[in-house]
Amino acid sequence: MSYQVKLPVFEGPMDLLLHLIEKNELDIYNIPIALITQQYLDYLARAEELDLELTSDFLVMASTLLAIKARMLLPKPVVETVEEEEGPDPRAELVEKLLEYKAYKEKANFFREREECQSRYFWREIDEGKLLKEFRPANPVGSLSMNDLMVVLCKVLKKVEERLEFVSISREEITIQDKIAGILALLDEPSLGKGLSFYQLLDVPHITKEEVIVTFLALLELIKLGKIYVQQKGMFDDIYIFSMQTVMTERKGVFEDAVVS
Amino acid sequence: MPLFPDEAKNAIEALLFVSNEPLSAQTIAEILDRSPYDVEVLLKEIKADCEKEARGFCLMEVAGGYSFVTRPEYAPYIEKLVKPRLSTLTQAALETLAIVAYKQPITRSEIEEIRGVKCDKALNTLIERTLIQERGRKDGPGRPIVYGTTKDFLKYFGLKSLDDLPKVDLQVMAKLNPQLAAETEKQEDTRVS
Amino acid sequence: MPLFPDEAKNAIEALLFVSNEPLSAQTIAEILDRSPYDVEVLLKEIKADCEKEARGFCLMEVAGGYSFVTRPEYAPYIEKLVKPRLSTLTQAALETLAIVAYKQPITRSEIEEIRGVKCDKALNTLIERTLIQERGRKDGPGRPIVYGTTKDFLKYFGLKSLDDLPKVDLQVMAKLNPQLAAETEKQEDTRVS
Repeated sequence: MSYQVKLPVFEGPMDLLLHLIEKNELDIYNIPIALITQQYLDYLARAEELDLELTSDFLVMASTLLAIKARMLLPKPVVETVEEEEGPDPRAELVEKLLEYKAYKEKANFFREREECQSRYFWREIDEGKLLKEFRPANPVGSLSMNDLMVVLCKVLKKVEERLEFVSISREEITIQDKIAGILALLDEPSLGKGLSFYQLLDVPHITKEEVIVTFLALLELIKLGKIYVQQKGMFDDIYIFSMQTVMTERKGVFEDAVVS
Repeated sequence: MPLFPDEAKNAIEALLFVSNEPLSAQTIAEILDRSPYDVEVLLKEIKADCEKEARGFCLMEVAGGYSFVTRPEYAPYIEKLVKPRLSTLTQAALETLAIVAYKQPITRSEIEEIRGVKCDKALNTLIERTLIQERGRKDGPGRPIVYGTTKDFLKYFGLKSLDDLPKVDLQVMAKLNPQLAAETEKQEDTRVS
Repeated sequence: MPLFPDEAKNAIEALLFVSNEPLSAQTIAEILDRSPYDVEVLLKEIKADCEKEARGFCLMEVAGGYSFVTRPEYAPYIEKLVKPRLSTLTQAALETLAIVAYKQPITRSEIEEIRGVKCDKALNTLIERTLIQERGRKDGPGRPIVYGTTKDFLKYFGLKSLDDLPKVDLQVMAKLNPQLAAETEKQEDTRVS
């Protein structure tokens, strides 16, 4: 059997949900969750029949809808007082999200209209090559140095690593011992001027939550052992870490009070 | 040595002619060594001249500055001359852009939270077309990249500044929602309105 | 449907305005669907208008056609505007240059793979500024063009040769990731899981 079915394509589960609400002329603040869930699941089933590729996000929303439906089916605790004192509506969070998404979806229309309107205005095409010939600057890279270029490269490479992180799912274990050794090694770096930045310490490619915690624990341990000294200028400022050895030898006396405290 | 007003006007026209970015009155003022106020007056005159004489182009106030652009009525002819414009943005890109525009600086996962779907592709398109750019990183674990709109964004949509964006009124929505409204009322005494 | 002469004149202005190359009367005539003779007449009128009104630009007849150019007396101001722009690289161009410098010879698609976004525009800018150049083609399917840095690049960055490029210091990163450095070592104590 071959029948042609045209299934509308949606930007995502939110888009589909909004469509169903509008199609059924429903009040977004009082969604009949059973009906919507049924229609939502119907759409997914038909999409599957038609071999339409849907992202996993659609399935996540399906489970959310089913969870809400289940909670709404649970018998409500008997409450004699007014409505407001009932538990929160299981739909509330979803409604809020739908409203927010709806607001931006509508704003997308504003941008579409502006785009259309602006497409009739044309800017002058500037021939940079010609200008360069006429007004050749002494140095087309301005005050850039090779170092700037290297920094840029490192940033780019870091982003590559972050992108690659999405595919690697290996679990890494980090020891506090390792981290302590790492931090001490960094503090030994002679180029280290005003101390080691705490933010930089955590600004590492593919750093995990676990590693952040270990780094923090390692710092606490080092403070306890009296091996490092930390300084923060003001609230939310970066925290600078100094090797206690360096502090004691270089600025003997100045920090002694702080150390003893 | 400052120029006579008429000459200054022509100099401004010349500057607008070679600039591929909207020029602010401030920039022009610095180059011509005149006050920004004088420059604003002259820019208004240039704008009026363009209207009066119905030239082929006009002065547009956009992205924090001024730029000469062709009149929209001649678009059909210009399209025959210049290479076709880039394709229009997809729905996904427009929705993503709307969220970035209103909630910048914002991370990718925050956008995805609102849209309910992955946005890597849309974000890449918007970055390639220089409508959005990275704006540093958010504090906190992972230090995710945050995004914001660019000057090209204002240019592309013909906006003077971000203030030109129509307001998103989430409060009206709250009022439409009896439940939210009730909650707001309950909290009224603890709030300063 | 041909335009009225006045409108045609404006349409010609619009065409001359957007084009960065001289336009021949013939080309304009085809676009506007008018005779080349009519167009010549209108071009003369536009030229006269520019002179009469002493605008910031004038119509110049050059080999191959007509082109709007800024008046030479405003060149000093234009220079002030344009020079800083011509000596600043965009973030995209900078990233692309850094990649080419360290990974040359490299193809466009290899650069794009690293940056994650397209970079035709950035490559063009860098070629225009003679910072990079084509360095032949890579063997393999499609035989893509490979790019490398130029002599000018070395000059502007004050390098004697490419061997002078500062080494990318990945050591700091490695130290912060001791588990990567000592990948093979087995350490069982004080593990946090």
